[in-house]
Amino acid sequence: MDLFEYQGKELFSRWGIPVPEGRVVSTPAEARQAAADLGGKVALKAQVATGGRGKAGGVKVVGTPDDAEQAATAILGMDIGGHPVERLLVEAASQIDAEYYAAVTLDRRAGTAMFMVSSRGGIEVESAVEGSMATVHVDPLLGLADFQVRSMVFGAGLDPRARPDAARLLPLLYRLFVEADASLVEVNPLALTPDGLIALDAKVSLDDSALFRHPDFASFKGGTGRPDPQEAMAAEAGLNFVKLDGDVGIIGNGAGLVMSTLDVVAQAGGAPANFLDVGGGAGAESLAKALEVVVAGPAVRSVLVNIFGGITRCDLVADGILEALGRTNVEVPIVVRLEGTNAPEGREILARAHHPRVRAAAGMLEAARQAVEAAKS
Amino acid sequence: MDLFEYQGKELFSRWGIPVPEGRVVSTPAEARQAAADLGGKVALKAQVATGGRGKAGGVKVVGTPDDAEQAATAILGMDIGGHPVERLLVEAASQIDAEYYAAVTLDRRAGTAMFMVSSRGGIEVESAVEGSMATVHVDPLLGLADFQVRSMVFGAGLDPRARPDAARLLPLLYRLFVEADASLVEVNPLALTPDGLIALDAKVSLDDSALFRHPDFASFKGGTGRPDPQEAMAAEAGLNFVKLDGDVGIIGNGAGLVMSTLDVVAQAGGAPANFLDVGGGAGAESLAKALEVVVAGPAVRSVLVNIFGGITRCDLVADGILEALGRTNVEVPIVVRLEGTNAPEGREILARAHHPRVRAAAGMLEAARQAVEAAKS
Amino acid sequence: MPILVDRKTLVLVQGLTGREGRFHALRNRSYGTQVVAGVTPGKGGTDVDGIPVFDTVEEGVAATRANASVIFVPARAAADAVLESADAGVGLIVCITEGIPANDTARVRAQIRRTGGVTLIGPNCPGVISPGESNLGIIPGEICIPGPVGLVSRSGTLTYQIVHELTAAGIGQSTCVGIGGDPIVGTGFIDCLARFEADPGTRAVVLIGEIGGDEEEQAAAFVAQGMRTPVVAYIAGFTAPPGKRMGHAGALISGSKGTAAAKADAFRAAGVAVAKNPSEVAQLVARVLV
Amino acid sequence: MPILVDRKTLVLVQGLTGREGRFHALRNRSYGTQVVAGVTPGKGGTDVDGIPVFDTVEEGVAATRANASVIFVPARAAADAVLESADAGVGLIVCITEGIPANDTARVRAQIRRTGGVTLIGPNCPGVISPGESNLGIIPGEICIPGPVGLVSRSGTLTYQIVHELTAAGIGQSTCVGIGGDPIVGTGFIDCLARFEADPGTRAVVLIGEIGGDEEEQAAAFVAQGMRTPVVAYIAGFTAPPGKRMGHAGALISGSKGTAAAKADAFRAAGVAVAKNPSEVAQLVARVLV
Repeated sequence: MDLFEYQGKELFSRWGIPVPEGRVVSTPAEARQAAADLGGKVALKAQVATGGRGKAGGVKVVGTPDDAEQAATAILGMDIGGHPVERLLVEAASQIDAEYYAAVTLDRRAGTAMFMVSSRGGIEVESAVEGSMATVHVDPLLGLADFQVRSMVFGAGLDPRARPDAARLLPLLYRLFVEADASLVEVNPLALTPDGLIALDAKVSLDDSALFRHPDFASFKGGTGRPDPQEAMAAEAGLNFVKLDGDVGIIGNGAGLVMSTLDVVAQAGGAPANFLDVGGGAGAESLAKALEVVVAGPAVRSVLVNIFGGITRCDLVADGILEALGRTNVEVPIVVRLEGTNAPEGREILARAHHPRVRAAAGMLEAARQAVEAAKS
Repeated sequence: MDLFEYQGKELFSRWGIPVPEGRVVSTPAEARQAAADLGGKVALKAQVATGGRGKAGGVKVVGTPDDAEQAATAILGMDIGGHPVERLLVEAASQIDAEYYAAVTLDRRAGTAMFMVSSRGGIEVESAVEGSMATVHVDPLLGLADFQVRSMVFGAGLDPRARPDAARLLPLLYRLFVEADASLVEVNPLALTPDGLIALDAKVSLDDSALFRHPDFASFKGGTGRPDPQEAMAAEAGLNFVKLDGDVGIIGNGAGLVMSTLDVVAQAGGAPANFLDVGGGAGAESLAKALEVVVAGPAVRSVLVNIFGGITRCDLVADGILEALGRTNVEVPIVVRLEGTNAPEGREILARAHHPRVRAAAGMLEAARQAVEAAKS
Repeated sequence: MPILVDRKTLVLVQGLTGREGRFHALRNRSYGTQVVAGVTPGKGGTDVDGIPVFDTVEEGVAATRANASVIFVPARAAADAVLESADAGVGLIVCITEGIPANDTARVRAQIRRTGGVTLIGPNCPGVISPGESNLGIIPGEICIPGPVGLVSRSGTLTYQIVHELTAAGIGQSTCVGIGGDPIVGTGFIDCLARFEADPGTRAVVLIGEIGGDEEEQAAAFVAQGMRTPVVAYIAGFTAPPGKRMGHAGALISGSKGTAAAKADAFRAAGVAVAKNPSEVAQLVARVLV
Repeated sequence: MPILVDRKTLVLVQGLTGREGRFHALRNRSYGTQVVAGVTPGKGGTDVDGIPVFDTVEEGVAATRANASVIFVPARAAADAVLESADAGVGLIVCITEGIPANDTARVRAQIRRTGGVTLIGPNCPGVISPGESNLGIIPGEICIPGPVGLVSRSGTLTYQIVHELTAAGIGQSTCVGIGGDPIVGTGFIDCLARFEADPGTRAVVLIGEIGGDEEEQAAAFVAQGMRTPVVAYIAGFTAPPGKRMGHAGALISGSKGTAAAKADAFRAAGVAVAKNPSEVAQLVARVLV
């Protein structure tokens, strides 16, 4: 789960990492009030779950509440990389003497957290990646050792004035990473101000698999006001769903098989409308829900169901498809390819039903070809 | 630092380990009031820093506040193994279905904490040590793993009713051990009651070396009202001092050398009055203080100063001895043996001073012989 | 000759009395796997269709000399289950469980590497099968036949699809290893490639990768460094958009890193044949086996 | 031939700019020890009487190829200092610092054993000297002469006393190792005995023990298991009462465990000569050297 900046900063505060005083607002009037509360000179920052908001004009520094209201009017409702701006973070502006970069992320190769610090933060960080980045791998059993912190502080060449704060804050970032089960904690810039180091931005991704032990993080979900209705349906049904921009709906069991199905559909000249993995051992009801989710996509012109039965039984898949067709009005053709456990039974069930929308296909490639053709016709 | 039961239970409570409701009292009237507050049926337990209080009559279970007052009168002031009873812990009595034993200690050989659980607690634990004790070594980097807890719970054969509580409490004991920097955490008995597991006793020793990171533990010091005046003097001067029951006062530098000095004094037919290590690099003032501490022992009839100079300079040692003699009235002879760094200078200083109490000796054995002889004359 | 597991492997199932554990353990046993013990704390002394259940792995190993374990316990208990088997001296641990927090896996992996002598497959994997010998996990045994092709994959059903097509083409498998779809796994592609390379019974290897990380790129470098057994690769996820997690916790393109195209390119540069789609894998394997 | 350190050992001093670090490092250098670097965070770029100071051990090792370190930093930073040297690839770490919490030492010891290739002497020890070659720590070099006797001890000044008497008797030392007086130390008696046993230049070993723990009993068992180099033991603390910590954190008789008598008995049972007092050590050594 990728958090908004303001959510990330909420975690920072909880873990004792200093952030500017700020308010989350969703109207220009609130922005004016927030600016007034914070002393006039503030930064307004679009809260969107994507990068590049600075270039897109989603960040403004203003000197008065009036200007804050005006800037908020301009930014709210803006579209940044397909994400509508619904909230702003209004923060007291800081006097910045230097901009650093600090991040903890998971190094898959090493199998451990990797901590990176650079004395060139802010927009310079891209160029710094190759050069002045001080990096340590953190042993998951030992934790971040003090000498590793010193190695980064001295290695990155931070200003001596920043050292005491850095020695205190970097361990807190690591603690946040571990204790909140994050997969990424990034601060850019970590600003050196007359009051010490302060996190001016916060990028935090949480490990979805660990949310069970952080019930308090549930509030971070649905940070945007308008979730996609299809995604909401899928989430409710416990289905792994990613929306794409094509017209061939895809249902399969197993992430790799579904990705591969998207690929063969693309190779056949089609454009997948989604990724949907019903998971292992899916029964009729899961399949029925999956079909309902997929056909809810307005652009969908055909659906490809590609199942390789292992734990999943193809007869139940067939039942599920028919069930969904019985309770939902499906207008588009459904190409079904069943293989593996009870595949003959499943095919037989579908054949007997003689449903006008359902077409059986033999093999993935053939199924993809048919689904693409159906979407185009 | 060995804690009293009530101090150990204070830590138990802080770490979430259940203990009976109780009050610390120092008069029979307080004991009566405490018993009344706790519902009448209570246990009264002498708070002494030694074992065997049960056999000595230092523990009583009574049914009424009257009986509590009477029992308190009997126990308070009692002498248990040389320790006068100044405080009682009055606790609500529990209904005990089974008595278990649990302890975390440092296994020097393994270099890790060792966790022991037995289903035979209370007075039976001695016989259980060889038999039904389930033991795991805890990896200091990994911590106590859940499977190790299960291994102890099943291995010790705890009552199935106790399992859920044990699975919750044993990790808390380990957390206490690590987080409080204990060298011993022992619960005997860990009682199974209708309300679950509860720690009826608590034996906690803290690692003196780690007290710097536990400023809140300072209140545990001086748990007894009357510290030994000699020990208090030594503690104030930062000297390593242990009181013994002989008449030859001992001062040396380095724990091993002082222990060895005690031994040769004993071999020479004497009885050491104390262990006193002035530590490495001691100067004149340390030596002067050390001498003052040792001669404050009323039984002391001679003093042996045995110094092997390394970082410690023997000339400063000589200065210190003379300084102490100048400001304190020393009645007993002082045998001084100096070797190592600046030993000739030190001997010269003493020889020139011609102090009537000071006698130089060559070699440890000769020094011990002289000191013993002086004590006997 | 298979790698990792064979007919002599003695298997203990952690979570045997659960729905999934029971179902698959009995399926594995039907396949011929020697499932000798199960572990469920508190159910020691019972049995599942004749398989004795113990409270702890230690007891199970002491009683049955099990040398491999398969883990079906829930995600929140799975990391501990791995540690338990490792501590009890089990040499091969196959962790099927999905949804283990990455921090937990990182700790387990560090601990296992530290003590040595333990191979962890997974987590979030379908298991390991040596066709005709032994099956540990959830791979459907009936789609496999014994033969000279080793297979290693981050995926589950995609693997079945490809094995199915190999079998349909008459090409048998020495061992199929699902290494798991998480960002951190106990055993990676390279370790499996090295084992297949050392196995005289494996004459070709199929590697099935997907988006995310750079494990495939590393595997390509390993092949380029002198692996002699021919390798055929297939990569899923050419159509996956950046920044979206595709089902597997590890299947994520971060910025421009971890794309299927980059992985396929790395394999081609290493001289590895890359199949365009799952069906083509069997054709390419048939070609290298000639 | 010495063990652990010799004239080629390149020494880095952690805490060089502190009072103790500076004093002993310069003394060690005067003795002939190659003290090539110091480390004090924030003082990188300065020097102590010509010895360059670095901010981190990593930098110091990179610049000077130091292969041993001596630690004089305060107790609350000492465990981290050990880890820093180990991480930087320093093979021998001598930790003089006293008063490190046992939990910290336990963690450090576990970490060092896990990574391997590092020998930690101490903490709370006087150091290691190979007379005429190199001196790391606070043992007064002037009391030693080169020769055939290895010495290993949990104590400081008691060691000096015994070395002094050996030297006075004309008996030189190959290496003297103070392993430290804490309950948990990096290197124990047995490891040192094994090194002396393997050293052709060591013809006899003096072992100086004290009350607490069972390290001496283990050492006696090691000798009994076939050590050929003769050993002379001395144990301090026959007069120590149970339950009282005698200066050293590790010098404590718990109940009836860890008494000097038990240790002396164990040595005698292993055929080791046990000296009655420090002076007798030299006599017994002279006898076994004949």
